[in-house]
Amino acid sequence: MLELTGVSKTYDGTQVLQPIDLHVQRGRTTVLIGPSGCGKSTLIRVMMGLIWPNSGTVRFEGTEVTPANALLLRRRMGYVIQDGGLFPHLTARGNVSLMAGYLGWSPEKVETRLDELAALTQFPREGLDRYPVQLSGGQRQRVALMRALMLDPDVLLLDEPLGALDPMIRSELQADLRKIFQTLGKTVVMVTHDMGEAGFFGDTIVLLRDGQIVQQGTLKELVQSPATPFVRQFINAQRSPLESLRGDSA
Amino acid sequence: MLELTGVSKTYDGTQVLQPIDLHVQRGRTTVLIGPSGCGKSTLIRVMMGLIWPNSGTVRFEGTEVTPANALLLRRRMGYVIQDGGLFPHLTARGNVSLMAGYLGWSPEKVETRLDELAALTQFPREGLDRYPVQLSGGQRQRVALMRALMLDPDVLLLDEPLGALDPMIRSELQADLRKIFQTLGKTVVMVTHDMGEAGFFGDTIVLLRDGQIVQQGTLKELVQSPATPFVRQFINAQRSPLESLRGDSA
Amino acid sequence: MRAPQILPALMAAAWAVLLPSAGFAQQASAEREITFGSKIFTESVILGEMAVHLAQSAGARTRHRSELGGTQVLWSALLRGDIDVYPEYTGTLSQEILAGSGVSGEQAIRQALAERGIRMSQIIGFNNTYVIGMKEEVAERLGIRTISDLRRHPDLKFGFNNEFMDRGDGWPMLRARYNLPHQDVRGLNHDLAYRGLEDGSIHAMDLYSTDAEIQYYNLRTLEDDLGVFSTYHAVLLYRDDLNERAPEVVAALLQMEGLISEAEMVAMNSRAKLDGVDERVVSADFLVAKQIIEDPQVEVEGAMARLLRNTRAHLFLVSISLMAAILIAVPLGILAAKRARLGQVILGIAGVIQTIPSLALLVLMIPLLGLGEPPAIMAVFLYSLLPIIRNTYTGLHDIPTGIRESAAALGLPSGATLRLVDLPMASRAILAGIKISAVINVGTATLGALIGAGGYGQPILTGIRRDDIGLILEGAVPAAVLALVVQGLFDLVERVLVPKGLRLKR
Amino acid sequence: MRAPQILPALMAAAWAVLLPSAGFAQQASAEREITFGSKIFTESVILGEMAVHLAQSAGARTRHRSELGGTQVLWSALLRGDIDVYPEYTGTLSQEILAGSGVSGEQAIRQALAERGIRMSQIIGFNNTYVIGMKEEVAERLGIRTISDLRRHPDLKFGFNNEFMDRGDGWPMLRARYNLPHQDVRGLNHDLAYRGLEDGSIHAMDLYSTDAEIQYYNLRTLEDDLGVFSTYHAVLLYRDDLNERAPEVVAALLQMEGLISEAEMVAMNSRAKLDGVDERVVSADFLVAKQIIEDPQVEVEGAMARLLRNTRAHLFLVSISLMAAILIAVPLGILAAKRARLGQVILGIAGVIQTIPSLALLVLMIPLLGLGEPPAIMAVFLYSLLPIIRNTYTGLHDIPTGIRESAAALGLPSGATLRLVDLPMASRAILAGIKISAVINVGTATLGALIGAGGYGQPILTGIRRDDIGLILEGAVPAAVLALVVQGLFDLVERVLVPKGLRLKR
Ligand SMILES: Nc1ncnc2c1ncn2[C@@H]1O[C@H](COP(=O)(O)OP(=O)(O)OP(=O)(O)O)[C@@H](O)[C@H]1O
Ligand SMILES: Nc1ncnc2c1ncn2[C@@H]1O[C@H](COP(=O)(O)OP(=O)(O)OP(=O)(O)O)[C@@H](O)[C@H]1O
Ligand SMILES: [Mg+2]
Ligand SMILES: [Mg+2]
Repeated sequence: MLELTGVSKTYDGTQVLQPIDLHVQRGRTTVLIGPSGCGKSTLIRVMMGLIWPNSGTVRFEGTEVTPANALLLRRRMGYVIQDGGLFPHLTARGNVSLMAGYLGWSPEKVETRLDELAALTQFPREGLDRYPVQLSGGQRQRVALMRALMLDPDVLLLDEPLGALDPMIRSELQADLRKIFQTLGKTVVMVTHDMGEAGFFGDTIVLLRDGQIVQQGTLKELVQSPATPFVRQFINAQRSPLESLRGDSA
Repeated sequence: MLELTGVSKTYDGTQVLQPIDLHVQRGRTTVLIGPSGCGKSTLIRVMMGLIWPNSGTVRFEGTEVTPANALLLRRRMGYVIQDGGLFPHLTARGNVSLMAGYLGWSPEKVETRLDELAALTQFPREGLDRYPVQLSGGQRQRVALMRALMLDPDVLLLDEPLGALDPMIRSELQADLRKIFQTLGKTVVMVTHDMGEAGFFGDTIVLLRDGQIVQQGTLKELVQSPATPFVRQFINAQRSPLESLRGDSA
Repeated sequence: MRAPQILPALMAAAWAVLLPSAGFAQQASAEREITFGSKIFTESVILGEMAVHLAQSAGARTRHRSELGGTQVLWSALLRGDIDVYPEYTGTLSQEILAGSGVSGEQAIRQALAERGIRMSQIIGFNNTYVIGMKEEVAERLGIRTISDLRRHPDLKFGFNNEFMDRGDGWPMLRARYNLPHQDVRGLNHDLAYRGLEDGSIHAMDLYSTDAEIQYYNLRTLEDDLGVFSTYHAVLLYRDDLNERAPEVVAALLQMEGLISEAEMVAMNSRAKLDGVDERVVSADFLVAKQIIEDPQVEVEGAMARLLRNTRAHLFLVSISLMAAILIAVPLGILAAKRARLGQVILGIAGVIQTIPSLALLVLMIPLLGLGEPPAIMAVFLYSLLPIIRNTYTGLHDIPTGIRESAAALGLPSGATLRLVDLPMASRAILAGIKISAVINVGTATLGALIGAGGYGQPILTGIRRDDIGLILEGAVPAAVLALVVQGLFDLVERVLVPKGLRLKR
Repeated sequence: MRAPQILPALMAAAWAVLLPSAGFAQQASAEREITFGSKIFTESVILGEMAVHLAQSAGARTRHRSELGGTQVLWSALLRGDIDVYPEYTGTLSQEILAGSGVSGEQAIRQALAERGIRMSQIIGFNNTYVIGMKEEVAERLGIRTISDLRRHPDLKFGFNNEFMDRGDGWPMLRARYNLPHQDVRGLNHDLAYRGLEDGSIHAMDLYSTDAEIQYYNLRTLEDDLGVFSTYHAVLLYRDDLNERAPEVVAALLQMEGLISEAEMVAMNSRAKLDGVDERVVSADFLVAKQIIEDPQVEVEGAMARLLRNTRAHLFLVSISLMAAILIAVPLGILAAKRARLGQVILGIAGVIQTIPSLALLVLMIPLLGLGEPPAIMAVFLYSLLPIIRNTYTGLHDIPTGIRESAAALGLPSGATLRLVDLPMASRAILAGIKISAVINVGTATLGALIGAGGYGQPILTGIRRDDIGLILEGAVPAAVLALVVQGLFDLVERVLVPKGLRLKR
């Protein structure tokens, strides 16, 4: 679906992405993990055609992404920006339905879809008419997710889409989203820092470090045959939920 | 240290905080957990004197927080805003050292402190001269954390301070921070959605739901004698890091 | 009558600059109606209105361009056929209009006029020239009837207008010819002189012989027994061709010949100027009393009505030009923000326009757009561009990168991004620009009166000419109020247009 | 010489409005020097400079207020003692200054002047009146020497200035008195008429007898054999008291009596006007050639120097008023943003100020601040306030809530928040306001010339008066350029002041 060849990116002389080859398979979920600042978000922006690589090409269904066709391709992708990126001048409803309104959806259709999404993300109905500053962090994140899902795009690029959610909503949403992705055959690229989440979603997991792919494969592969010690270290760094209790009791 | 009595808050007619009594003990770390939108950030804002409760009082070391003294009290607290809240017009360095500069710290002292904090948070040195839009999400979060720690305040109010960090940096930072909090006797209020983190830091864990305290105590108490079924459900909702693997292999 | 010289010069000048090049463009388009003119002082307006009544009584369709800028303006308008008739004074004809051609005496004047295709009526009656006035009681007591009589009372104190003190045909000549011995002669403005007469601190002052105040203060005007003051007999001037076009109207107009005595003119001036009765009513009443016409049932325009009319005219100028400015400047600002190079050009041009002095801009407009509202609107419009362009440009530039990226990520095309994201985000800045422009607009539109577009500038300029603070305020105060109202209005618009999400405080 | 009437009226008016109330305040403070005046056309300036040279040769300290607004201005300044000497024309004295007092003949004029404390020299020599000019060759070929000779050539084509066509003492009189049969007479402006003479499309045109162009185009001026044009002999007018104060200077000045012939005046005008030689040089060279004075080594101000001087004056006005505006308006904008109620008042007042017409504001300033730079700066300053205040206010309001909260959370006091957070965040909007103000400022400052503050307005007004597009452009173009430069300058300032973090695109 998405084919990156030799993509590199430099900011002010520092190489943020080394030349990267990556194939995002249709209908599968690819999870990007890696240390903070390793280039995950940059990679996603390149895939969206929001920034342009210094070298290399991105192909979407075989056609090269160019400034000329990026606009139309982007409409076939949903993107959850890392910080939400909500429009402050629009309510939650306005943010989510902006594009649908532009495409001329009927109000009923918009409402129905909004209902579905609010139910999916357990977003409180009364929050729909609040502006971003009036929402909690987790609520804002769910609005961003709803906005990305609104048009039911084939491709979803999700940059830490659930990071600000409480464990309960998060785990339910994880389950629901995975079901959706699988049954509807979505192509998904997701960034997360939660190994549980990465394992839960990831058909393929790509571990980046300093703008380079260190290893890619299933979680199992990464755990069982880490390419470098760093892979093992990274995968195992996360504290388990009730670990301290075990430590306590130990 | 911080004593909340009957604090409630209403926005546009909806009760965001029910009357709450809470005692934040000096030198201890209190962790706030609860579903998204339950009022955790609101409670922290009330403690900071950034918003004023509709009823009830907040006392800081016995003196009631009022608009008149809030300014001075705030300088004794460090606050990591949920979304970072960095000033876009200042570099990372500028953001972190703004207050120190205002208080007339010598450049050397500022530089030394910056070095310490950058080392602590594993923040890349070259990133110090970047502006917020030029930083990755996790880097921004660390800048916000450095800013809160800069003046070495007695009280720290941390609203999901590590949510956007990768597991490796996160776990190292957790360890370092806990050491600092304990050895220097900081009074900390922290919001997190990660149960591992809550258990790791929390001397006391406060579970909020719909603006009310459902239960408070150590993690052990919450796990072993949950006040309601919801408490158990909430505590156990989070997926373990390598859980899916276990499921896979099961 | 020598019209007051100093203050009106400005307006006269403006008119003089503007009129010759433009003419009254509208004239041509209107069906053949008879256009009257009058100068910008009460007596002239009364005479003009009187002529209008008479023409109407003869069935003519009329139009009165009253309160035009000065002798030169009326005279050249008459020559060009922009007006057909206006009241003039013989003294002005020989001393000013025909000055230098050395004509003197009625016959010579008539001939000189005829050569230019202009006819002159017989004199209307009164002579509006300099006179010396005293309180009736004082003059009676001292037995003073003529200026020569003053010689017998060398202790009398005189208070003269500075202009009269200085002018060759004023006090210096009077003193010389009559050999007046008086020592206590001071320069005073007219208002103070009247008061001086009342409280006895002066005994005589200079006046025009038909001044309204003669009646009000009950003054005796001393006979100019040596005849040193030139005569300023009122006459009607009209175009030769009017005789063919509308002989019956000319006949009706000529009923004014010999009709008005000095006392009657004083009474009419007094009614109009001091009692504030509309000139149309004053002149109609006079004609009715003389049984020349039947009561034409004039509708009077009160101060309120005038205010309303000026307000309407001003609002017209402001609203059209502001609307146009918004419609043009916002897109230009957008363009400037989108295309850096072009943006510099647009902002540069808008800036350069702003440096053109307003009067010059108005003058520049005339050849293109004629007189009246169109050039005024155009000029005001041009001045309104820069703040809106600049603030639109700046507002768009100030949108945070994150918001821009969000919009791009949605795949919104740039037009829709502009409409749905950029403009709402920049709305506060754009509105600030519009508010600045609106206020500048209200201010600049007062200049419209200089080229016949009406509005609050009208009373201001008339007031400056008449040295009438009240009248100046009648324009200046509503203009100021309008500026406040416009700002308030846009504050309300801001509540609607600036999205609530951008106005929220936590 | 009748100075061109229409265009200069504006400036004359402005001066007339301003002068009487203010006088030249500086005069009193300077030690007793002798002040000369001249009108705002070349010949008058040459004569004035010549008088200055003569006075200096007699050891006087002098000051030349050249290019004043018009006859009325000079005359009243002379009467008030603001100037001591100026060149005038006999025709202007009788037809304009002393008009109405019926004086005619030199003796009468002398007496009328004496009554006002003014003396008149003998005539300087030349007579600057209307003449009819033809190409020398054509006139020679047809044997035409006098105006009467024209009658013998009824087919000649005439091209007259519109003013000459219309004026009582122009073509109508000429035709009547000389009984001229010519049919092909058109209204043309002078430039076209000269060209017409050159290419033969017309044969005669009207001129003033000392016009520079007579020499340039090699024209023959036809003798007014019936003497229909009034005489305009140049004379010096000076105050009576000068005889006592500086008899030797008067004696020196009177050397001008009978000194200059028509041809000599034409030559001097031509040198000054067409060759662009400074009037001081022209007059000095003349006196040196006549062996009346020794070469005074005049330093000439070239076009560049003049541009520089105007630029300096304009920059002075603009920079001081803009600086003051920034210093006052930014704090006012901050205040407005912090205190909602007070903010409405501040914005309201700033708006109301903007509605005061600029000329009125300048006039209002005079009683408080006198003539010259201070009132000009004040007025320009006042006009610059609104855009800065409004944009500061808006910029501060536009800061996102999150940023505000961050600042509050740090515990920064409000002053520091303003300095470290609010103002940098609002800097782009504030600078946009300053840019708007700066441009308005550059434009409004051109009005400063009306009250003697100099700057680019000087050549613009002089140019309007002289109908000299070149001169107008000498002010208008640099003003426009300055507007661009100022905008460019603030674009640079923006690079420094607007934090890089706010300008970054991803
Ligand atoms: N200014 C406001 N106006 C109206 N409602 C508000 C406002 N601010 C917050 N709320 C509402 O108050 C509730 C509590 O918000 P708060 O930010 O405290 O939640 P939270 O516990 O921090 O959630 P999260 O975990 O998602 O950050 C939410 O439902 C939110 O929508
Ligand atoms: N506009 C920019 N200019 C300069 N450097 C930039 C810019 N944008 C990003 N960077 C740098 O590029 C690197 C990669 O950034 P990116 O946002 O892709 O990281 P990430 O993997 O998403 O990190 P995180 O997990 O913290 O979100 C970081 O070191 C960041 O500082
Ligand atoms: Mg990222
Ligand atoms: Mg929160």
